[in-house]
Amino acid sequence: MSKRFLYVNRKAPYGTIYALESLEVVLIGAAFEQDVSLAFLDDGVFQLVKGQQTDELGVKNFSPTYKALGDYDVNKIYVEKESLEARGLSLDDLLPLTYEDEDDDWAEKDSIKLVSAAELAEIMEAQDVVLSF
Amino acid sequence: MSKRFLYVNRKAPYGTIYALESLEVVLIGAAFEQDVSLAFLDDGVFQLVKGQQTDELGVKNFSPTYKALGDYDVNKIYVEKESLEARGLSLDDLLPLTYEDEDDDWAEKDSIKLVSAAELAEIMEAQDVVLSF
Amino acid sequence: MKFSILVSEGPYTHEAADTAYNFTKAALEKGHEIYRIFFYHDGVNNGTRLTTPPQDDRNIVNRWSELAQAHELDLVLCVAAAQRRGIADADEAKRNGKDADNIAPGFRISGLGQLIEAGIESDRLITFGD
Amino acid sequence: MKFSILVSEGPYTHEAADTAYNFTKAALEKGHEIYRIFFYHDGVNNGTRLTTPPQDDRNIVNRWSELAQAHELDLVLCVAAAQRRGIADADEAKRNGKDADNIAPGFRISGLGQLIEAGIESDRLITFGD
Amino acid sequence: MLHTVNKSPLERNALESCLKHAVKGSAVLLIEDGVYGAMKGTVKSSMVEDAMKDISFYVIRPDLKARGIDESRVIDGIEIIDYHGFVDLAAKYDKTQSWL
Amino acid sequence: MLHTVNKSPLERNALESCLKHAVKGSAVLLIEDGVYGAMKGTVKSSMVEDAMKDISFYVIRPDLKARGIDESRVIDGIEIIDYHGFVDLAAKYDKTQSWL
Repeated sequence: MSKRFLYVNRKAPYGTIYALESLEVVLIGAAFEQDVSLAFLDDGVFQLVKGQQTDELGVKNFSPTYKALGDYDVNKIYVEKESLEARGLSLDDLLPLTYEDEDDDWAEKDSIKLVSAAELAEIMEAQDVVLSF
Repeated sequence: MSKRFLYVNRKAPYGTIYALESLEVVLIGAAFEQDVSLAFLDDGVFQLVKGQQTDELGVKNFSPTYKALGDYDVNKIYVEKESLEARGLSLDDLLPLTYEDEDDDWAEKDSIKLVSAAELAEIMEAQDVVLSF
Repeated sequence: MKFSILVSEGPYTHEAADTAYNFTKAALEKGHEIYRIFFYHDGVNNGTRLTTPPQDDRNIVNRWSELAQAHELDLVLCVAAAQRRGIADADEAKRNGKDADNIAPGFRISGLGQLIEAGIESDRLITFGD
Repeated sequence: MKFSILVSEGPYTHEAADTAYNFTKAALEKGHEIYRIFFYHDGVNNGTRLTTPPQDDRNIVNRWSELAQAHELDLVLCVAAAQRRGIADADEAKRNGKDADNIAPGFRISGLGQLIEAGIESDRLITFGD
Repeated sequence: MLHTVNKSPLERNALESCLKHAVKGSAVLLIEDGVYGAMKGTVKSSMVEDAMKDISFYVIRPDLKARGIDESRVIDGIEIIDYHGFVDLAAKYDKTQSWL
Repeated sequence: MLHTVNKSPLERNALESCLKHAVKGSAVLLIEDGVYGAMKGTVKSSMVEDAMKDISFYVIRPDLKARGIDESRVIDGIEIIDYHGFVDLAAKYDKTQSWL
C-alpha cells in the first residue's frame, strides 16, 4: 500500500540550503513508488522562479532539476495563489513544469496546479506523511 | 583611544544559541576597557525577562549572568519601548539590572534605560563598532 | 505506536536537537517504538564525537549515543549532508581521502532512502528543525 | 582600509559563508587589508577539513584555505564555539581527550578576545550571519 | 492533523501561515520560540484567540518556563503540556506538520 | 551607517526593524534573501518606497540574478551593485550594522 507524501516548501532558494536539500529528498523518494506531491507556499514559491543564474554568485544552480521532476513521475506540484500574489508574481514567472501523461497517450501536461490557501489546507490534510524543509 | 562598541540583541533566548553566545562576547569584551553598550529590541527583549527556569528543558539558565554585567562595568543597557509594548511586557517583567556608580559614592543605579526606537536609532548611529547576533 | 524522527539542525545552535531528544525520551517512556532517528541538513552535526561542551551544560552528542545504546535506537546521518558538512566514519573518510573521521558511537551514515523508508514504515514521522 | 570579518554561520546551510568570502575577495582585489576573519557560532564549521562537497559545487572550506595562503589571511575559529560544535586542532584534541582533530589548513583556534581586538584594530568590522 | 510551530510570531510568519492552513478540528502545538505565540497581550495574541474557535491549541511547559513566561500569561484555553503530552498528541492525530 | 539586511521581508521582520532604526542619510544594502525586499509589486514594496525619501538603497546583483529577479523588477531608485560596490559602501560609511 503506498502512502501519500507531501513535501512542503516555504523557504527561498540560495539564502539557505533547505530548498536544494529538499529537492534531493524528493528525487530519492521518487524511487519508492509512493504517492508524491509538492507544495510551494510563502517564500517557497521563489524556488520555482524562472531565469535563475548563479554563476556570479558562485553557487550551483539547481533550478533545472525541478524540470526533471516530471520524468520521475512527480507531477502534482501545488503552488499557492495567495503566496504568489503577495510577491507580485504570476504563473508566467515560474518554470514551466510538465509531465507526459501515460494514461492519455503521453500527452504533455502541466505539473503545476495553482491552488488557494484553503485548497492547500485540504491537500495537506489528505496526506499520510508531511515533510517540511 | 577607546572605541564605542554596541551589542545588538534581536533574538529570543533558548530557541537559538545567539543570546547565550552574544553574552559570552560581552563578558570577554568587558576586559578590553572599551565603551560598551547593549541594545535589546524586537524578540531580544525576551532575553531579559525574569523568572527563567530551565531545569525541565534541560539546558543551562544563563539569565543570571545578565545581573553580573554591572560588575564588569557594563551598565548601558538600552531596552526598546516599542518592542516591549508589542510583546505585552513592561520594565517590571525584566530582570533588575543595576551597577554601583563609582562617581557617585558607589550608589546602586539602574543599568536598564528604556528608549524609543527613534532614540535607539541615534544610539546606534553614535557607535564605532556594532555587533549583531 | 511506531515513531520516526527527523532532526534538521545541529546541536546547541538551535533548540531542535533538544526538542527531538526530549520527544524521543518521552515516547520511549510511554512505551512507543522509535523506528529511526534520521539526521539531515545541519542535523548531521549531532553525530560528531569531537564536541566538548562546557561542563555545566548538557552534552547533546553523548546524550544521543547513550540513548541509542540503552534502547537500541537507529541513529542515521544522511551521507550527502554529512559529506557537505564534514561528518565522516572510517569508511567515508577512506573513500574521500580524509586522514581522520569524527562520527560518534551509536550513529551510522546512510542514504536519504532511509528517511523515506522511515516515513513508509512508521506510523508517525515528526520533524524538528529551524 | 583595514577590514575585519565576522562569520556566524557554517558552510552551505546559510549563504553567510559565501557572502563573507565574496566580500573578502572583493576587498582584497580593491587593495584593502583584511586584518582578521573571525568565525563564531556555527561559523566555526567553515574550518573542518573533513568536508567533501559534490564535485559540481564550490568547496567552501578549501576556498578559505586557499585565500588564506594566497593573502596571508588570519582565519580564527572561536575556541568556545569550536568546542561546542566539535572543531578541534591537534592541541585542542589532546587537551580534551579526543582521538582525532579536523581543523583545515590556514585556520587557527583562539579566544573571543581576538574578535574584540579585531573590532578595535580594524577600521571596519562586518558581520555575516543568519 | 497536528501542526507544530517553533518560531516567534513576532519575528516570522510561520504561525500566521500555519493558522491559514489549519483546517477545523486540527491542533496547533507551540514549541521552542513558538511559545511566545501563546502569550496574552502581544500584538499577535488576537490572531491566536480568533483561531481558537476552530482549532485546539497546546503549548510546551518546559519551553514556557525556560523563557520566564508564567502560566497566568498564557491565553485562556491554550492547554499547557509536557513532552509526554506532546507524544500523546502526535499519536492521537494521524500526522504532524512542522512549520519551520 | 550602512545597514545590511539578508532576510526576506515576506518571512521575517528584519527589514522592517532596520527601516525603523535607520536615520536620515544612512544606507541600506539588501543581500542574500534580503534582495526580495528590492522587488516591485510585493506587499512589502511600499515600505521600502516610503523609506527611500531619507535612505539610500542598494542591492547585490549576483543575489538578484541567482534568484531570477530581473533588474526591471527592482524598485526604481535602488542601485544595483556587485561585491566591489559592497566594499566601497562599507568603506564609505563609518560602520556597518547587520540585521540578522
